Amino acid sequence: MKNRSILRCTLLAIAAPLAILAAPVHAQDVLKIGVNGVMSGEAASWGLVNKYCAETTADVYNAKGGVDIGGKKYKIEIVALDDKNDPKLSVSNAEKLTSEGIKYIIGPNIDTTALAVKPVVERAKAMNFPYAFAKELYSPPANASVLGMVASYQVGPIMYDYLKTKKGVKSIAFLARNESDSKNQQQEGVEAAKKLGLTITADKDTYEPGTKDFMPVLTKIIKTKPDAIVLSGVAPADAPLLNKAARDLGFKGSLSTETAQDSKILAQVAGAKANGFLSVGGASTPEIQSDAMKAYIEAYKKRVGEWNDEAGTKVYALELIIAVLQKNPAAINDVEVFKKEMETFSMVNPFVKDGKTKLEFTGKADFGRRSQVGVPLVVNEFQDKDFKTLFVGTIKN
Amino acid sequence: MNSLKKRDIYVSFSVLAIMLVLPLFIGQSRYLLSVLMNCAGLSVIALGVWLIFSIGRGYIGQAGFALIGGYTTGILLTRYNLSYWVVLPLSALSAAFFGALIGSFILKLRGIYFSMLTISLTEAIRLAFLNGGSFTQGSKGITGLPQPFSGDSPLPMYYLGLALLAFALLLIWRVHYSRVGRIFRAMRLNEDLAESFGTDVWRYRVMAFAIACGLGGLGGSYFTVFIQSVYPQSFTVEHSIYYMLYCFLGGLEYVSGAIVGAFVLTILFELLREFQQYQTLIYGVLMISVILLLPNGLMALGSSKSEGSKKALPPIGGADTTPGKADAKPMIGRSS
Amino acid sequence: MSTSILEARNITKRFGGLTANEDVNLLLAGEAGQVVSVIGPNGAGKSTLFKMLSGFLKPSSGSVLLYGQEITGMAPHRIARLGLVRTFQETTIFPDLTAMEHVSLAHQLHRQANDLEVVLRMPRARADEAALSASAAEILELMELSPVADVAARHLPQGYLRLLGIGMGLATRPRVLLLDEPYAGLNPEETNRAVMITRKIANSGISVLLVEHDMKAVMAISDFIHVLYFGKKIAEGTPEEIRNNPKVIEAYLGQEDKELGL
Amino acid sequence: MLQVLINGALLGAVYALIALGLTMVFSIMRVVNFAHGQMYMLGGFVVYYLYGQYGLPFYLALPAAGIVLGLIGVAFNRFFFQPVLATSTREENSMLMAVGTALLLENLALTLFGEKQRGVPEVVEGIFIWGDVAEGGVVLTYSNMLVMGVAVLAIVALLGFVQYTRPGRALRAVAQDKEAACLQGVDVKTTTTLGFAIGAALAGIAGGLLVTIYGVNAGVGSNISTKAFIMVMIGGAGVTKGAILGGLLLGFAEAIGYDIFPGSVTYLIIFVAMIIFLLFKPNGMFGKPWG
Repeated sequence: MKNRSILRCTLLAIAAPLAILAAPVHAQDVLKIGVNGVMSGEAASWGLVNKYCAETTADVYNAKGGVDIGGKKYKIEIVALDDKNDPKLSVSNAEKLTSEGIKYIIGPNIDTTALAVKPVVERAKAMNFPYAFAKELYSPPANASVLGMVASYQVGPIMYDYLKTKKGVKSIAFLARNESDSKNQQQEGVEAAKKLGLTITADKDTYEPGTKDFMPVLTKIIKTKPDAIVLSGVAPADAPLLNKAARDLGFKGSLSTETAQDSKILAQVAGAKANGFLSVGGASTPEIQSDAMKAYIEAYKKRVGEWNDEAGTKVYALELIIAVLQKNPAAINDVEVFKKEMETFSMVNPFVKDGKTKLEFTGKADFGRRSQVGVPLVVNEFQDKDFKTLFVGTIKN
Repeated sequence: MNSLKKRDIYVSFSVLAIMLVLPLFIGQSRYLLSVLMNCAGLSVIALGVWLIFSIGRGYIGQAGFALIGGYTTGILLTRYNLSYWVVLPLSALSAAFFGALIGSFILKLRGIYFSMLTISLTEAIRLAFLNGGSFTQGSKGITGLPQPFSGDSPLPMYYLGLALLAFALLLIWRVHYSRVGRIFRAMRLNEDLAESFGTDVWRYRVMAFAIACGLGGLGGSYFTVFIQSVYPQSFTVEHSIYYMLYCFLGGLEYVSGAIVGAFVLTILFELLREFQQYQTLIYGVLMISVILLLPNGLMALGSSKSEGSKKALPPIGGADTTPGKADAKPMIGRSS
Repeated sequence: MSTSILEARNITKRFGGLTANEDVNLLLAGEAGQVVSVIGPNGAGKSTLFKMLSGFLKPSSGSVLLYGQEITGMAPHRIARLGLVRTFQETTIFPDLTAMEHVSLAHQLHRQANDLEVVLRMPRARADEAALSASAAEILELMELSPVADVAARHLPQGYLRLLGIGMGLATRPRVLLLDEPYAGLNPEETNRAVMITRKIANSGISVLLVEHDMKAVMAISDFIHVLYFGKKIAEGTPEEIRNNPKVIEAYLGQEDKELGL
Repeated sequence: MLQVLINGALLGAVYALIALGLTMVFSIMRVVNFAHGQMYMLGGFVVYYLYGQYGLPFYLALPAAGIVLGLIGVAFNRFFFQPVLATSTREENSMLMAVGTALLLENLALTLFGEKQRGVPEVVEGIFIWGDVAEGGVVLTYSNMLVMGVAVLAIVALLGFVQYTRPGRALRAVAQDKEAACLQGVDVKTTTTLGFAIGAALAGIAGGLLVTIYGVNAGVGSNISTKAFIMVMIGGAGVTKGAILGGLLLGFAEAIGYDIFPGSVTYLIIFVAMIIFLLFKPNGMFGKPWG
């Protein structure tokens, strides 16, 4: 009898949680949007910023009583799942999200997890908006992923050209965080710089994630005497330390990166030593931000406590999703409609001041199809505790 | 021992049986199936770690061998276009081979030194693949791997996971509950004693390590085709630590402990998703509570009482009945 | 003319600056089935010598021979294979296994089946188990442990565990058995039993070398005694000779008379 | 090359300080404190808030970090580790508890302090420049000098404490042999608590010190722990001079390695070299054999 009770216990122990997991929640007129990414551990900030951005957008709409799609008011609900940067978890997260009927998912953050999720999303007839740069996510036959931001290989050549023509840079050294995404960015960067006729003084150097003292690795880089150092795929936590170490070592040239950074972190950790640091921005710099962007920042602060400039590049994904759904309500349950709309969709970028910048889907030049959110290509320069917009470009389409 | 083994049998059998029939009820939900596939794969890997615990070593290097299995799968599938049914056993064998090779050197270390060394080993293996040049494609990893089953249904993959779990369980079961397993346990409690009655301790250690690493490779290969890619960071120190946790929280005295730990912790983490950003925090609190309240693992739940009551001595003739050192706690790495 | 059974030639062991044993010679020769003891006050280097003989420590210099074959520095399990086996004071390895299972487990050397066959439970492995349990039963009989054969070790009193430890040593079918303080911590009654059983083992043709503190027991059972003092051997001889050896008495001076068994 | 050596010395001093705390806890309790890195992280946040946000002088904020972490250490010891050590049947259970506390602290910090990297204003500004680094010159910031100085000071103070004070001697006695120490009249329970508190405090001081040059975020812990493990292993677990030497060695190895090889190869070589080294000296340089 005791044995049977063990059996029953085990059965219960496995089945009961599963039953809870399986319980479907269907509420009327709720638009559920998924967020799948790393929200704990060392890289927590990446996924958390995605999550906060989506939640803020939802807050903004919900405060107005919801979003109007096809004459119906939808409340936006964000379902955010932590994948701990583990592809296995990303996959079960994606299965969970799609099984709840969610069609649009933001994230994951890096190549590893984004590629693992790709088949799941494709099969489930859903779409996701990763912040990873691997081209096989976006080039046909892939058809379910849309790059949520500007890729390094898109902004790199523009930045190097700027450095070459405006700052007289002739040689560049590349330093990457030793991870798949960053190394890819480094390789692409090296090729782009070579095409521009720049001399590459270091093309393979990396530092381990978790490094805090960058003196050793930068000592070596600086010995190659580059005019500029490009930091490939550098994490927001590392950028100020790299700037500081380079300046402490007496480096006088330019420093730049192709990813988004946060000005407060730079100011706190590196202070004036980060002056002149080039990075990619969203639309949050004061020069170009619209009132909508200001309101968004306030809403973000209300939810999270403080603004993060990294979020400036991540405001677009959900905004664009909603705009497309509003244009063609059929897309709410059918991503094929959405994909068709992507070809032609265009709207005024609500976050940029002039009211002329277009927000559409782009990426044809790089991926062969429009599979990228047409985030304006904003290059910032750090100057006295804040970012100054250097120039705004567009992605070749 | 009998009550222990019985409990072990019932739990192992129940897990397998339930997994076998569960798709009848949840076959629609890819999500639930994928959670269970994770559980199964992690159990296979953790069973290997469990075996190393049974010879008295705290092993935190299993992720390295899962990675070896994963890369063997990735490389053989993409370069040589072999069938997955050939690649799967080869992956396990290559991990077992490297396990035996490395194990024959490092297994002489004990206690904390062995544990720490295996942490370093996980890192060293990851870095080796990271710096493997075009052979391993460095940090780009190997992607776009074919899945062994065509078609849309996740069930074949699910049952492959179940089959691997059953195989791993049977293997460890047979080893543990045979003479070989007793020798392993003898080595855990006193290697010198085991050696004194003629056991070639070194050989058995290496054997155990090869089996363990083989299971690591098997699980690594499964996950590699499951997510259709493998990267240096697919299996890291953090994973190694989790595999160890599964064994501990499940219970080191039971073969099924590793499985129970893997299932409970994985499902628990999913359940806690309701708590959003507090998920991992609550997870940590619950884990500490389990360690405090159930120091011998979940499998020992409710068993301490029954064992205590058996302490009454049976009648034995003649001698006085001072309890011997038999009650001494089994400890790892004790030397005479 | 006597055959050398176990011989230590000038073995020395140093640990850093400390010398635990210096130039110790020891000979167990002649008929098989003798009981030879090594005694000495605490810190005399008995257990170091013991470990060197059984292969658990490698001598710094000197050599150990078993039936004329050099075994210096050999791994303990290989020495066990050659017929020299030691026992431990702490014996019980599985609180939950029975006495029978312990002895049967110790039959590591006389299996026919390899490990794969064991794991797969092939016929040869089963045959092994049957044969080994028969042999284990015999050993338990000899150790007078048959009545508790099916009792889990955790329930056995200390005296039985000590015998069980010796029984496990016997399971390897040794030619020479080294006993590590087999009578320590036993009450007089248990000691008497153990001494008698030791004699029975010797009578069955197994040479016994024991390291022991209990002088009374040593004097009662030994055919020959070696005395160590601060790492060096200061005397050897029959119990009678040792009892009257002035050097030995001096070495033990200040120790209680009882210890010398006088 | 001189710059490389200076980089190595700075890293080495800092690493030694981190390793000391870990080895202290190990020597007293035989616990590998997986949460050491997380304690380091908390120390960083204490200084970030006290010095960076509330404007308390640095020389007060830094000891405060030590004290706060010391108290956390006392609490952890009392409520988590002692119960586990008392009831568990295996030594590794304490390791498991350490992993649990590491997870707890990390996620607590993430919830409380947010995901962002934090930094504080420089305590001392300025830089010592001697030639151009690209031409073999040398630079050393005053901040780095301060960190190195305080690290060395903290190490010396600890060594002095352990060597010459009564509680210090009690610590050594317990580390050597718990039972013997007990027989000599040492209050083992209090001493153990003290040892754990000092270990935690050292982690806090290291974190509080380094936040001035490296900043801090909730996720830095595990990397610090892994590095500390390496240092402790090289020197021998539980041995003070081993931890110091291990820290210095790793510091120089990292600095010199980064100068010669591309990034990750350095650590591959360090790991492989360490594994091989341990095969020949299984207990590190000065460690006692296990068991």
